Amino acid sequence: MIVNEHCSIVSQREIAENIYELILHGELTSKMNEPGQFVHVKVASGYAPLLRRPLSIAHVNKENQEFTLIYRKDGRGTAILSSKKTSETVDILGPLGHGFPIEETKAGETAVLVGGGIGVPPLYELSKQLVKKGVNVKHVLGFQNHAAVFYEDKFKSFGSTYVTTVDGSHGTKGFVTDVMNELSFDTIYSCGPTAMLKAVEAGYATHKKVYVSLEERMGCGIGACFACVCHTADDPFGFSYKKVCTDGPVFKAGEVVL
Amino acid sequence: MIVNEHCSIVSQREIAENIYELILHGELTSKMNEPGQFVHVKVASGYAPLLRRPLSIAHVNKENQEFTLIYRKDGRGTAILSSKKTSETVDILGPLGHGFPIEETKAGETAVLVGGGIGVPPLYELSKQLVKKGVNVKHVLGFQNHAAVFYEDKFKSFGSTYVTTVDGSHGTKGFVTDVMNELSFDTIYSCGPTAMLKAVEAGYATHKKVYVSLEERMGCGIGACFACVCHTADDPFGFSYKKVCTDGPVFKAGEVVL
Amino acid sequence: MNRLETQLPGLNLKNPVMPASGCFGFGREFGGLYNLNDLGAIMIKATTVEPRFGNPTPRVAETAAGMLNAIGLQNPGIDGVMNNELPWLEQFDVPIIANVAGSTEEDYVEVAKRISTAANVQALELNISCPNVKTGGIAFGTIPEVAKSLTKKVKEVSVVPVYVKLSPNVTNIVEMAKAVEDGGADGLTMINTLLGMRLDLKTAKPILANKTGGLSGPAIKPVAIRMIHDVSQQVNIPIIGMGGIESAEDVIEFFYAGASAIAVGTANFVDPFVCPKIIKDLPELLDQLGFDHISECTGRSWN
Amino acid sequence: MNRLETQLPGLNLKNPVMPASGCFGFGREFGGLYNLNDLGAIMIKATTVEPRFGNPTPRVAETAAGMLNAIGLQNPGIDGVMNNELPWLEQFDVPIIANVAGSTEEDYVEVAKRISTAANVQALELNISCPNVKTGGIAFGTIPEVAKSLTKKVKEVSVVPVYVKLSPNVTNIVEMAKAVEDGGADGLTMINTLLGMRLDLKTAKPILANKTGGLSGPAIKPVAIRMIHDVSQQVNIPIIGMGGIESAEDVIEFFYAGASAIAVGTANFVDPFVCPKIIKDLPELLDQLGFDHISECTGRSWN
Ligand SMILES: Cc1cc2nc3c(=O)[nH]c(=O)nc-3n(C[C@H](O)[C@H](O)[C@H](O)COP(=O)(O)OP(=O)(O)OC[C@H]3O[C@@H](n4cnc5c(N)ncnc54)[C@H](O)[C@@H]3O)c2cc1C
Ligand SMILES: Cc1cc2nc3c(=O)[nH]c(=O)nc-3n(C[C@H](O)[C@H](O)[C@H](O)COP(=O)(O)OP(=O)(O)OC[C@H]3O[C@@H](n4cnc5c(N)ncnc54)[C@H](O)[C@@H]3O)c2cc1C
Ligand SMILES: Cc1cc2nc3c(=O)[nH]c(=O)nc-3n(C[C@H](O)[C@H](O)[C@H](O)COP(=O)(O)O)c2cc1C
Ligand SMILES: Cc1cc2nc3c(=O)[nH]c(=O)nc-3n(C[C@H](O)[C@H](O)[C@H](O)COP(=O)(O)O)c2cc1C
Ligand code: FES
Ligand code: FES
Repeated sequence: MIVNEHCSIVSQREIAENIYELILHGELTSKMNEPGQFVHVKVASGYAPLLRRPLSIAHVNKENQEFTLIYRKDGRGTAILSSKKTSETVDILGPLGHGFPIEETKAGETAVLVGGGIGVPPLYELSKQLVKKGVNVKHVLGFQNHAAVFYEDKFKSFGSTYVTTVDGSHGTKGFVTDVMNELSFDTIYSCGPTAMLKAVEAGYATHKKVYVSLEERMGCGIGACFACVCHTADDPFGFSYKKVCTDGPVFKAGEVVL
Repeated sequence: MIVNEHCSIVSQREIAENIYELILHGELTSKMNEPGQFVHVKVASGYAPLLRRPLSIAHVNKENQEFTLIYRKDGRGTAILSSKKTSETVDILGPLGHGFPIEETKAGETAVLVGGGIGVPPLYELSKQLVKKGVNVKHVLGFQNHAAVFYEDKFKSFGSTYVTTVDGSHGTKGFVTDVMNELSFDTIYSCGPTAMLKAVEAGYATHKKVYVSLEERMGCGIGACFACVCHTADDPFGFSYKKVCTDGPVFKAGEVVL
Repeated sequence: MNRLETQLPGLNLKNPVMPASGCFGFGREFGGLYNLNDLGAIMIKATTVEPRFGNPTPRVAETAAGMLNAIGLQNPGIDGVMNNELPWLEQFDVPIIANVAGSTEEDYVEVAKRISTAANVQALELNISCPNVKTGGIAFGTIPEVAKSLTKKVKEVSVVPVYVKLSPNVTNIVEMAKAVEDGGADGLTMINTLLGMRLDLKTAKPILANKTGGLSGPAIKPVAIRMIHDVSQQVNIPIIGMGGIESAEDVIEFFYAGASAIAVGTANFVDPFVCPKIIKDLPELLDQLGFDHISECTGRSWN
Repeated sequence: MNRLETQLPGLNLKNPVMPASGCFGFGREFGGLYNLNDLGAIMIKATTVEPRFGNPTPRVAETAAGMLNAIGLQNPGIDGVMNNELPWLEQFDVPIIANVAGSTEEDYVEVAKRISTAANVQALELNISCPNVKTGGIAFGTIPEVAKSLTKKVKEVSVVPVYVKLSPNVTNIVEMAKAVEDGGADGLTMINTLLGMRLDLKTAKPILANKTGGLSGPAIKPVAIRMIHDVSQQVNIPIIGMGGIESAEDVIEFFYAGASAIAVGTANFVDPFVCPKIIKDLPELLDQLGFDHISECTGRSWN
């Protein structure tokens, strides 16, 4: 059930360079059941900007009716969002889309959660839910550089956590796939830039349980405008399609053309 | 000298039904020399709305660098302005235009200040300056009804003050011109709806010193766009014109076509 | 009395508010958000003979008070729409206006012929103005004689009234409107999107994969109002107005201009509950303005 | 090296940023706010043979991210401009582009002939696209042959290069551009305003006394970008771009589209200091984007 709610800001702070953690209070937390879902955010009333911004749900606390968004201050919309203060409200539509299938990893099995940059946030709620279920989690988190790293300790509290940076200023220098090759696991859950997802898909083409979360420019976010479609992998030039906003953003690797 | 300054809000309160008094702090007070001038207000950054709103300067306190705007919450722009809170800033361009000529009334002479609705605000600063100069002031202030009346006591502290309301719910029932007819004076300074200004002009056609302040939809507010022109009275269908924003908003009665 | 009830050729509407084509899919998504029976009608997504995937992504870009789209008529084709979408919509007591598109006259005729027989399709909307398809489309929407001929052909085969959707990207909108009226159109819908483009600051290339896209949203409202104002005085068929509507006030402005019903497009993306909200707000606004019935507003700017 | 220096027919510009015609009067007002020498050029208000008062007020109305204007070419006439305005502007080291308007070919020719001889007028801008004048104007801006013929006639008498200002209210902007290029235009300026209208909720009547007006501001930027993108690939004369520019980023987007210089209109009303601000911001933006000279940006979206 999708609802539209003006959620009040519990807190907002910069947790890494240009990366903001925004905690909101809203009744719609009761509907947030799948890690990897997102909300569609109207950062300001009126026309500047007009459209909503999709942001992943990074954490849900149903008891307090609080949920967390973590985003990079990038263009105009996120800049406006980052200037909002406690006591103001944010217009939220959600929860939207289908998240990561936690049922695909059994208690006692091992899942590796692979994130890149602003693809890291939804993995936090996912990790929490997997751990609760008894799954062993490992995290491989890629960032540009040390200043961009966030939530490392939080992830560590759930399981072993490997950080890579492009420039080597923190953790391992290189890409997430370099680290993944050293690990063993039953399931891969991944979210990040398309290039990263492609590398994960290519590197684990024969692996049965690989899930990737996609990004695409959106209009409606609810499946009505056909802005966010991608081809299905079995018909890459045909008519069949999936919508990132409603069929995704999480797909099984090999299901859609990245 | 016109400047553009982001002025911080000292206070804002509703002083009558839908009438707001907004006190701002800004260095541009040092340039506010003629009562009856206005400022051009950008009520919100961005596109909602795009254009500035002209509002008269109701009071200036140069020592504190504070000035007052009094406005009616009317359309979208003034509604947004009314929601602004202390500590926020307002983007002000000004001071603009030419105000009331206080030099036209000598110390010891009597001026009547005639205002209607949201035409009343600039008369407050005018009255203050006239009194300071030693002029006797009388005020005739017209409002829709009792709920719309503001600043009555403040005007009373400068001189005798007659309030009229259209429905008779406060003061005299009727129009400002009804009261004016009972008074004697040397100069008329007037600001309000066009219908009122026309009545004043018509009623005192032979009176030498009548000044009226006009309203017109504006683009630039600084004389560049030609949105706010009016015909001159001596050439009512010709090419000659005055701009309300720079030649006015105050004109000598009979100078322009109302 | 129902103050919003609206009669148009083929359409007996509870109220004159409907989602615009392409901004509501085939209704399923919004059906999960509110009761579709509340709507005056539904304009479904453009249907073509064959299924189409449409353009590559990105397909949308944002602009000041508006957006560009280049979806490219993605749809499951006439078979898919007839078999899977329209039957689902039959559960609702809401007239469907089927948006018909194609690359050739024959395409339009075939889709119109078949889709007009669907149980709940009570009117067609001829999309002669889609800016995002490379072949055909543009001539239909910009050359009066071509538009007239197409309208005629479609009228011959359609068993329901035909509305023609006009493109704003023309020098003389009145001439286009008169041509399709001459061709037998039962009504007009206007306006479709303005052709626009946005470039990426970093890459210097168009943000849309299709390069150009259709501009919609509040930004285009003054253009829509002007065109409806001009056209409504020159034709004798009703107009369903659209272009930037997001509130009951906007609806009244379109009626004043000359519309007899309206459609809401882009605003559905900003607030998916906007259509029922507008329908709820209208009676109170009519009270404020002193109208008994919304139809009294039509054409008030000029008559 | 001056990274902003720009050479165009007749124009040797310190930078490619200038106020657009009608949005800067004859410069006096802004001369009180900043040093006009900072500007690349100044496009002065439209000049006609006879003085004109223009349209009745209200002459402006606000729209989403834009505004409508119907000033109606108010100006003191060619004598007034030659005698009072241009001499005042001579104190600045800034080329003047004189905007020429009229109701007949003869009008245009007469103004062009005389004004092109003024000391500081280094180019003309033929305003064949003013939407707010009842007679004449519209045909010049919408019929290619008429525009071409007018351009030719004006070229014959003008002693400085002639830029033609295109109207966006046409089906085929490329055809118009090619026609005036054929007519001998030295450059194009585009776009002028889109025709629009706003109605008052209470009275139901148009807010503008003239009913319709020209839509300008950020709302029209995507239309301008699309047209400049299309035209710049089809003509061999430079384009001065305009339509919704309010920042250095916007300037670069117009250059990418195909412009070689730009003009700022409506934004001057929102922020009267916007032109010098943009000029100041441009070098840093060029650094960020990795360009040595702004001219490298021209046409990057398509070449
Ligand atoms: C399902 C999903 C989940 C996401 N989750 C997160 C998250 O948790 N944290 C985070 O920082 N970012 C996330 N993103 C990316 C985020 O939506 C964009 O960074 C954001 O929209 C940029 O907006 P802007 O106004 O700052 O940028 P602008 O460039 O000004 O945006 C202009 C337009 O482009 C769209 N856009 C720009 N970049 C992207 C992008 N990368 N993906 C989709 N649309 C884009 C905007 O939504 C807007 O419509 C997610 C994207 C998707 C699709
Ligand atoms: C010189 C001058 C001084 C003024 N001083 C005051 C004052 O001290 N207090 C006060 O309450 N009002 C004053 N006004 C009127 C005030 O400018 C309008 O009430 C205000 O612009 C309405 O804006 P809005 O967004 O609320 O209304 P909207 O109707 O949404 O405005 C739409 C557009 O119309 C313009 N507009 C609407 N009404 C008027 C109007 N009456 N005059 C000029 N433009 C208008 C707006 O500026 C805007 O561009 C003054 C007007 C002028 C010209
Ligand atoms: C994403 C999107 C898709 C559209 N698809 C169609 C379509 O398939 N057929 C059509 O006739 N119009 C289509 N339109 C145009 C709208 O129906 C409408 O005419 C236009 O958007 C103006 O209305 P608005 O400003 O309220 O959006 C589409 C518009 C958008 C934004
Ligand atoms: C108030 C106003 C007056 C204008 N007057 C003229 C004019 O006299 N001649 C002309 O060619 N264009 C005129 N224009 C059009 C502008 O020069 C410019 O082409 C248009 O506004 C688009 O640019 P903008 O969006 O930056 O305003 C006028 C525009 C405005 C807003
Ligand atoms: S964003 Fe509209 S369908 Fe996905
Ligand atoms: S408002 Fe622009 S000239 Fe007066």
